[in-house]
Amino acid sequence: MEEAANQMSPAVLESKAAYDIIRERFGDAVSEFDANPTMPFFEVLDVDRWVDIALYMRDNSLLQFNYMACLSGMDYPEEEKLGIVCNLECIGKYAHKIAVKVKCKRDGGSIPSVSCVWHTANWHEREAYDMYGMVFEGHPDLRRILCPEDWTGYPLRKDYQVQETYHGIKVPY
Amino acid sequence: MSSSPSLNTWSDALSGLSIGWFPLGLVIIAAIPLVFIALYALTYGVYGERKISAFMQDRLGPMEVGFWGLLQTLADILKLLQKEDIVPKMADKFLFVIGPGILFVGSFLAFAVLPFGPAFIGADLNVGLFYAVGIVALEVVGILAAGWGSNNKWALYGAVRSVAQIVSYEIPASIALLCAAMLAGTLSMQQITMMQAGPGGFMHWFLFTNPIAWLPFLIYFISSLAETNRAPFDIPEAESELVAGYFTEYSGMKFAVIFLAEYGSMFMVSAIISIAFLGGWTSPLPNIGGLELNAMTSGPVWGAFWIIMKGFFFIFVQMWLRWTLPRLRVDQLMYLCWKVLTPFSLIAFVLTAVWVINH
Amino acid sequence: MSEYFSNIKTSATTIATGMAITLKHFFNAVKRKGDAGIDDADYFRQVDGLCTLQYPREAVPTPPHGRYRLYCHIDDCIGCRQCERACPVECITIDTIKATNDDLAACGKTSGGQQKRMWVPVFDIDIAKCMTCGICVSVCPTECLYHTPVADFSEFDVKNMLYHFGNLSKIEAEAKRKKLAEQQVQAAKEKAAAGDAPAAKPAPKPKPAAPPQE
Amino acid sequence: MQELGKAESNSIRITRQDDQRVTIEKDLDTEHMVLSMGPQHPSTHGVLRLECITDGEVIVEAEPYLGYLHRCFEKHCEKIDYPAIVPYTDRMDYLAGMNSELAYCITVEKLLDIEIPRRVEFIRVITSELNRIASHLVAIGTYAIDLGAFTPFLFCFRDREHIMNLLEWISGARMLYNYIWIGGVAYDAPADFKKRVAEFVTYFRPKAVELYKLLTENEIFVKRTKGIGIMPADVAINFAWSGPMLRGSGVKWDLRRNDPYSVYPELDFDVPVPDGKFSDVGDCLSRHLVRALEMEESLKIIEQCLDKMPEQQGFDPRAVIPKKIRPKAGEVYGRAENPRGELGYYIVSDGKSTKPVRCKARSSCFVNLAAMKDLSKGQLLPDLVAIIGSIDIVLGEVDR
Repeated sequence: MEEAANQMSPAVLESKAAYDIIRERFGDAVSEFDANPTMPFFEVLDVDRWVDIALYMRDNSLLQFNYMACLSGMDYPEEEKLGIVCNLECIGKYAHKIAVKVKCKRDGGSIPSVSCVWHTANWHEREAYDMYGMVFEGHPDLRRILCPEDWTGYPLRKDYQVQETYHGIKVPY
Repeated sequence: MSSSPSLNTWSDALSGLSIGWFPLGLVIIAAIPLVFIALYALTYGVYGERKISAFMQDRLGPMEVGFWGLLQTLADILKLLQKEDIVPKMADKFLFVIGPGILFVGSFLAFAVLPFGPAFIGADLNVGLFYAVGIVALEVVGILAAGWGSNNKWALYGAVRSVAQIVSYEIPASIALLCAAMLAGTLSMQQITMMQAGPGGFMHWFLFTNPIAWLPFLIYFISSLAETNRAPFDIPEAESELVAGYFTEYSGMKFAVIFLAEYGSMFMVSAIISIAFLGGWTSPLPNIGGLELNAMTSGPVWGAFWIIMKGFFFIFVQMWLRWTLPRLRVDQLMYLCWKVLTPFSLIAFVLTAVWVINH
Repeated sequence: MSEYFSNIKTSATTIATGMAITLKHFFNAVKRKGDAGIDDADYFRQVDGLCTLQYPREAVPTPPHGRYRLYCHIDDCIGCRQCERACPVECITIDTIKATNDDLAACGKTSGGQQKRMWVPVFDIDIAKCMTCGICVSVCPTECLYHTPVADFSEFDVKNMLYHFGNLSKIEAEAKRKKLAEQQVQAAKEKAAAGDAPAAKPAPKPKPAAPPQE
Repeated sequence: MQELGKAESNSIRITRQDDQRVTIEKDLDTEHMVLSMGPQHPSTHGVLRLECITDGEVIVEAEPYLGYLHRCFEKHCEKIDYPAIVPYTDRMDYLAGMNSELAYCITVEKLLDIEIPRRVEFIRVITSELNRIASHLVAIGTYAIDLGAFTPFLFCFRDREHIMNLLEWISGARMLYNYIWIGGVAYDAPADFKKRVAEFVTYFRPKAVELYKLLTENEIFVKRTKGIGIMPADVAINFAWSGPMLRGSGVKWDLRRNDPYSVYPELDFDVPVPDGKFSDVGDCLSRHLVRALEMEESLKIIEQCLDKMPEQQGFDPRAVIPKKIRPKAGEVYGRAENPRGELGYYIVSDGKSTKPVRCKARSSCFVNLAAMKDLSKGQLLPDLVAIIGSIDIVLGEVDR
């Protein structure tokens, strides 16, 4: 473990330190820290506590993850899950950043919305819903954003079959 | 007026010309300004605008039709004539059709009282200035009719803004013109011009005889921009906000008519300001000693030349401003009118009155 | 009150500054920038004055490797299909027929001296789809694909945007295909008969390669 | 006096006077109007549609509708090889293609873990900074045109033309370059390139000053933008604004400084942040000002790069490009400072395929635009135009 920590780059170590604080507070609700060099992340195992974790991460004076750089939807077909990946970081006091993964069931799964924590998540979550179809509970305005309102299917799912026609227009090109 | 006798014989001769019972000369006298305006507005106003804007923006402008694109506007008019005349289905057809007509008539009616020379004047009314200011207000009706009749939200916005703007700016404009009227002691356009004629050329113009006249001059110029919907006051047709303002729905010849009305009224206000403050058709050149420059450059043809030149100068300034400045916001426009121009025009009015009394 | 007057003053001065700038440009309109290309030494010679050109008559010259219209010099194509695979928009369609050994001479060599082993009866570039990214050019091993500096190639019919570069006509392609099939059948027979003896075939008659279609 | 009731949001009031008379007061009937602004509107910068609920000229609410230019970038990426994605990134932010490519390439290079030749790094920085100037010129020019000033727009385009020529010279294309490749660049810079770029810098400096005098200092322009659409710094961070937008709100945050990539750590440049003297911090004018000042910083960067760029005869810029790009399994979030803000790519590789499993583009405009609804509340219609203009959206990037 010591050796592994020594090999980590300073940026990853910072993320690790931030993770340790979260782990201390939330214990088993979050997974082990994945200390890969390109994008260190942890996963939220207890999905219901995701908003609490998000709030804690934003408001704790030692964490202050006030900037959500990105929220991407993801499809994990082999795990039968959909998920989101949030890239969080702090603007101002600290320079640490970390990624958080939240996963839900593939069919009818839902993830609590963090658009109340980071306003920017609003549109990102709409986009994730648009592309993957997971529901964000508590989202103020969960509509499709890039695709037309009446589009069928969720295009970025790996098993997506494109519809044949849309309003009489042939879709597959 | 040294040239008056010859002038009068010239114009008398012309007005006496007739074919049988038909007073051809009178018709010609009345028609000359209109023909000029039509020619100007149709071709060279628009062409000038395009070329001036192009040169200010390091562009070439129209180059293809005719030498240096001189016939471009004619080509455009031809194109517009050929276009289908579209009336939107949901539009109020009567208002939609009558709108551009009122606009056009409104902007060209004022030309009746503009003296284009000692003899070229449609009607030398003794209330010429009053008439000119009043008839411009007719445009408001046209704009409102066009905007409301289009049944388009953008057009409605444009029309409402335009009405608010034109009606507001009438006030400083009229007060500023009143200063000129006070200096001249008459409302007749021709007489106002006569008052500013003399061997000294530009020395007799109100702008230079009077130490305060620059203020009403400036105020009227700014207000006239607003009244003709020119930048920076082109809020009613604010392209980037309201698509095209009150003429969003117009196409073809109706659009051309609105366009021509705009250029017509541009020239009209330029002519009014030249008459009120810059001596109208009088020559700017003074007699210097034995060199009788003023006498040499006065006369009916010269008169028309000078007023057209003065008009063109102001049109150039209007275009120059348009291609330099951003657009004001609606509330800033009103601020400028009610809190800057109107108080200053009242001050100018009082000062002019004091000056007139003391002289 | 002082703010009121200072506002008027700044407005007047800034407007005057702006008008001075535009007037300067107005008077500079007697000069023109000209059509110097970017690789001309005196490209920045004339910085004031009019900068637009009257396009069909005056044009800025295109720089050396400007990417405009994709062109295939089919004589050099070895039918490796790398461009077809690399193209992100799938605008290249290639069909190849393996040249029989006796045809190799007729198939010819590339200008680089490489022996061509494929007939390319179909080499279509849908120039309407092409996004001139140049990836195909970069993967082409014989540099037979390149961009020409033709910028204007609009067409009234979108079908005309499909450029055919193939070097065989349909009938010829059919003949070649048949021949190849026959030979393969024969080779298979021989193989079955004589274990893995190398397939050496007699040459019937060489066919001249069709001129590339523009 | 006793109030008995109200109806229709206070427009009708029923009150009982002291002398037991019941009066019914009714305000002038007004209705909100729904105004659909766009997708074809001169100042929505493309095909953004805003559904404005207006009360006269006042915007009660403006809801943006996107997707008119959605070209399935992310879906495409899952179907094509890593290098073939580069031309698609051009088409996202088509005004700053080089920067988009750079962001994508450094992300994939992070995943591949390869070392880039120094000369390539400098070429990349020069081209992307040139492109940043070009992009800011368009931003400023179109902002001017939104506010009714036509001439600055054409001056901007005149200067941008030179940049386009320079970039065409080096890359072969004027807007959609496909020049920065994973592991290198497509071509080496032409022999005279450095000289011409230096000439451009000397040419552009006075033109930028002229533009500043003509537009930014103009009182009407200042009046139109100062104090409009104010975004406080903490809200801006919460909205994850980035780039000139965030800096306009007074946060000194520039990825070139705060999350350095390429050779930026070696270069000396400022991150301009409005000081609140000329503009109110966080308003449209601040954002415009940041862009105007950033052009000068970009010029500085370019000058330094020209000095530092190593000269190599017969340099092969494609030398370290891997033959087959197949990154090891993993995921990465890489980003770069685009003219419009943080452009990030979240790329997941499964280690087997030459195609990404997932490639999400975190486009700066998309995120910046999300604040539109809150910014436009209670503003006038002309201010709405000023706000959209100051966000400087490129719909290609918003809709992807």
